[in-house]
Amino acid sequence: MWNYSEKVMEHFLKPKNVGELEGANAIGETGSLNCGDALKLYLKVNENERIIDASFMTFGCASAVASSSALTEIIKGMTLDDAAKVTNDDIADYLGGLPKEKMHCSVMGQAALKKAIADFRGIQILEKPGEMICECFDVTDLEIIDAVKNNG
Amino acid sequence: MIYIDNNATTRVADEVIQEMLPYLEQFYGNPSSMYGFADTVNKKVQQARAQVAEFINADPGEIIFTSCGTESDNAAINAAINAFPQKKHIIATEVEHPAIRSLCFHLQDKKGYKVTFVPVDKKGRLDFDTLYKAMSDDTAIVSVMWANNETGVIFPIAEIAEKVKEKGIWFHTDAVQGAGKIPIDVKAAGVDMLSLSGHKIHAPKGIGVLYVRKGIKFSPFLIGGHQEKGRRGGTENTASIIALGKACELAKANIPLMNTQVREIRDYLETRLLDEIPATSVNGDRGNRLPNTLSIGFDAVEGESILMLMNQAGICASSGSACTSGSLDPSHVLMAMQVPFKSAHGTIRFSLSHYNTKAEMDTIVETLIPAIDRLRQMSPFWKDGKVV
Amino acid sequence: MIYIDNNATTRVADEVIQEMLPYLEQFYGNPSSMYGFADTVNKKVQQARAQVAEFINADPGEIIFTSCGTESDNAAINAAINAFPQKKHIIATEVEHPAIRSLCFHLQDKKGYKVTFVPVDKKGRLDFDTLYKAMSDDTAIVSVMWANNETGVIFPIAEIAEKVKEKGIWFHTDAVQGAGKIPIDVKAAGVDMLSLSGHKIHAPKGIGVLYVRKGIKFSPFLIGGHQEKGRRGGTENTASIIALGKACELAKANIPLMNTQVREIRDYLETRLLDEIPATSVNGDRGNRLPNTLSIGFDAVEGESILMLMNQAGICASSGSACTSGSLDPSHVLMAMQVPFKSAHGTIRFSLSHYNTKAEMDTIVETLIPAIDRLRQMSPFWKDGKVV
Ligand SMILES: Cc1ncc(COP(=O)(O)O)c(C=O)c1O
Ligand SMILES: Cc1ncc(COP(=O)(O)O)c(C=O)c1O
Ligand code: FES
Ligand code: FES
Repeated sequence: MWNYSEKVMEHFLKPKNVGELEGANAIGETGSLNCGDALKLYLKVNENERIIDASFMTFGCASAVASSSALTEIIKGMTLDDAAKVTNDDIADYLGGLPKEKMHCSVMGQAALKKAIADFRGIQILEKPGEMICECFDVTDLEIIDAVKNNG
Repeated sequence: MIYIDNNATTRVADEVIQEMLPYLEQFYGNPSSMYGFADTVNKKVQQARAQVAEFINADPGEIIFTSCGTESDNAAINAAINAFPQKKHIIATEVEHPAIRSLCFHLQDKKGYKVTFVPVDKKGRLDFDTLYKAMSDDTAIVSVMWANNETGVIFPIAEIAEKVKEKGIWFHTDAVQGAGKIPIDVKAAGVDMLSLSGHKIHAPKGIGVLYVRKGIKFSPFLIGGHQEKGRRGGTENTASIIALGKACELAKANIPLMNTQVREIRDYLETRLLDEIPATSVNGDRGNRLPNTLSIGFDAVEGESILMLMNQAGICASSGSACTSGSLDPSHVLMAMQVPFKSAHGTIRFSLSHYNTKAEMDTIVETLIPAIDRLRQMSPFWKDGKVV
Repeated sequence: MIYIDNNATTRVADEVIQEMLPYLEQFYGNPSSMYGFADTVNKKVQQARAQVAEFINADPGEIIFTSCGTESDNAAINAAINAFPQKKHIIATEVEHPAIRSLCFHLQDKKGYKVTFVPVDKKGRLDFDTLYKAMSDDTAIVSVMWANNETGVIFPIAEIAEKVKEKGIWFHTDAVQGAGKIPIDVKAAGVDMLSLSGHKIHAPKGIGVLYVRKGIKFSPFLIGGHQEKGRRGGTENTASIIALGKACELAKANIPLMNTQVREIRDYLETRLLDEIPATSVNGDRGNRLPNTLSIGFDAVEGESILMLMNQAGICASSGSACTSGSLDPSHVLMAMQVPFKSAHGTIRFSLSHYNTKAEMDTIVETLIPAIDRLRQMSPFWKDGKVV
C-alpha cells in the first residue's frame, strides 16, 4: 500500500470544500474519465482578484482527492497572482509529502488551478480536454525511465 | 479484518503449517543426501509429490516442483522453445497473467518470435476462431489459462487442448487460479503442461508446480544440479514442498465446498451490491466463472479510493490483478474486454475462500454503500444519481 | 546426531524460524497490496532487504530476491546474454557449481556459445593466465565462484574482478559458499553481480539473492509481474525473505566465530584424522580455505561405504557436492584438481557450522578409525598398511 502521510489520509477521509460552488466565477477542469483521474476546480474571485472561496470535484485516487482538498485550502484568501505561483510541490508539502509514484496526482491540482485562473481572465488555454492523459502518462513514463535507469 | 483477496494470495492453512514446521525445525537435511536423516525428508517429499499428483490426476513422476506460478509458466514456454528451436510462433491469450504475457512480449521484442494474442469478447470469452486459425507448423506452443485471475472466467481447456493436439502442437495451461476452485484433471483435459502456485491454495508463497506429461521432451528452465530428475536445478524447497502436498490434499477435499457454500456467499455479495448500489456492473461471464470470484465495477468512482475506504473498515480486496496494482491504467484484462472506462477504473475484485462468511459480506455491503455514495458525491462524473 | 554437512544445507536457526513464523501464520498478505494488512509485510520485507544489503555491503536497491542459488546464478548469466546478444563467449571455471557449469554446457551445446572453463591446479587454485588470456571483445561475462563448495578453496575475487572490469567485461561471482564464512563486501570486491543462497546460512531452503550493482543493465530471468522492481516476476516469498534477512544479520555477527572457534574445531578434526588414519590426504589449498570445510581422502576405500558406516554412528557428512552424490564418478571438482583416483573415490567432505562442537569431532575420529580400517581390510587395493 502507498505510504500516505496522516495529512493525506485526513484530507482523503474528510476532504474540505467538496462539491460545486454556488456563484463560482472561475472554473478549471483537467483530466478525464478515461485516464482514471479528473479534477474540476471552482473558484469565487472578488473584484480585487482575491479568491474568497474554492471547492472541487475529483475522480481519482486517495492522493488526488487529498491534493484537491489541500489545494482549495491553500489558495483560499490568495490573490490570483499569488495563486498562480502555487506548484504541485506546494500541494505535496502541505500534505506532508506524497509517495513519489503519486506526485503526479498533485500536478493535476496545479493544472486545474492554472485553467481556472485563465478562465477568470478570459484567456483561452490551447489544450484539449483530456490533456491530462498525457500529463498523467508523462509522469508515469518518466518514472518508468527512472526505474530503468536505477536498475541499469 | 475481512480478507477477500484470495486470488492474490491466501492464508496458509493451519494444517499446512503444522505439516511443514518439522521440516524447517528438525528435519532440515537435503533429501538427496546419503544419510538416514535425509531419508525422512525424502519420504515426505515423495508423499507430497503423490498428493500433488492426486490433486490433478497426474502421475507423481510428472510433477516438477518450482518456486512459483511464474516460474512454472516461464519453464513451460522455455521447454517448447528448446524442443522446437526452428518454430518461431507462440499462441497465448490477451488475458493471460503477466507470467505468460510479459514473457511473450519479451520473446517477440527480443528473440524474434511472433505471438498471437487471442482476443476475448466483452464477457471475457475467448475468440476460438482466431485461436484455431492462428495454429500453424511454425507454432511451438499454445498457452491458455484455465481460469482468469481477475474475472474468474473459465476457459474450456479440454476442448481447446483437443483442437491444439490434433495439430500436433504442445498445449500448456496456467491453472494457478482454477486449482482448488474447480476440479482439475490433467488426463481428462489432455494437456501437455500445467502450472500451479502454492500460495493460491493455502500453501506458503514461493512454491509452485509444473506438471509435464510423460512423453514430453522437457528441458529444464533452472539449470543446475540433478534435482527433480534433472528437470529443475536447485536444492529442493523441502518444507514448502511438504506444505504444498498437504495443501493439495485439503484443496481437493474443499472443492465441493467452493462450489456450494463459497459460491452462495459470493452470489449473495454480488446480488446485494447490484441491487443496493446503482450504476454497478459485473465484469466477465457470470454463467461460467470461478465460484469465488467477483469483479464488479462502480461507475464514476476510482478503484484505489474505494480500496482505501474499505481498508478503513478492515476489508482487504483488490482493484485488479495484484501485479498491476500501482499502475494507472485499467488492467490489461479489463482493457481486452473493452470494459468502458467509467466502470473499469472503479472495478474491485472480491475473491473468496472457504474462510469467508456471509456476515462478512453484509459488512462489505454496508461499508460500500456509503463509501461509493461519498466518492460519487465528489466525482465530477456523477450527477443526480447517474453518470454524466 | 552429528550434522557436519553444512556446505550442503544448514539447520534453520531458531531465531530465523521465530522471525518468519508470523509471516506464514498471520501476515500472509501480498506486500504490494493496497491495504494496511499488506503494509506490515511490506515494511518487514524492506527491513530484510536492508539486512541482506548490509551483510554484503550493498545498497538495498541492489538486492533481488530469488528462489535459490541456482536461480541467482542462472539469472546472472541470462542478464549478460540479454545485455550483449552479439557476444558469444563466456568464461567460467572448471570447478563452478552445476548451477553455472551445467548452464554453460547448455549454452555451448544448444545456443552457439563458446565457453572457456578455466582450469585449476592440484591444490584447486585457479590458472589466472588462462583466465586473463581468454578475455576478448566477444566475452559477455566472467563468472568465478568466491569459494568452492567441495574443497572450500577461496578465489581472490577482488583481484580477478579488477582485471575483468579493466576489459569492460561483466563479472559475476557465486558467493553461495563464501557467504557467512568469510566477509563478503561487494563494493570492496568490485563485482557486478553476486549470488547467495539462504539455506547455506541457516535460512530455509527456497530463497536466494542476486546482487546486481547499480548501473548494470539487468533484464529479468523470471519474467512476470512487477515484483522486485520488475527484476524478478512472481509473488514475493515473504516469509522466506524475512527469514533470510534475519539469517544474514546472524551470519554477519557469526563470521568472527567462524574464523576462530569453527576454524579451530575443523583444524582439530583435520589434524586428528591425518595423524591417526594412515594414507589420508586433504584436498585443496590448506592455506586458503573456508574455515569450516575439510575435504579429505582416505586411500583405497570408497566414499559411499564410509558414509554408510558414519551414518550408523549418526554422523551426517557427504562424499562430494550434494548435487553430485548419487553419481558414480568422483566429482568434477576433484577431477579438475587431478586428485588421484585412489583418494578421490574415498573423499569425504566435512563442513561445519557454529553448532558443531569439539566433542563431536572426537566422536567422528573415533568412528572413522575403525570404519576406515574395516573397509581397508576388505579392499583389494590395501595391503600391509598401504595402497597397492
Ligand atoms: C557454490 C554453490 N553455488 C550454487 C549452489 C546452489 O544453491 P541452491 O541449492 O540454493 O540452488 C550451491 C549449493 O548447492 C553451491 O554450493
Ligand atoms: C493466473 C495466474 N498465473 C500465474 C500467477 C503467478 O503466480 P506466482 O505469484 O506464484 O508466481 C498468478 C498469480 O499471481 C495468477 O493469478
Ligand atoms: S490521480 Fe492519483 S493516480 Fe492518478
Ligand atoms: S559397486 Fe555400487 S556403485 Fe559401483
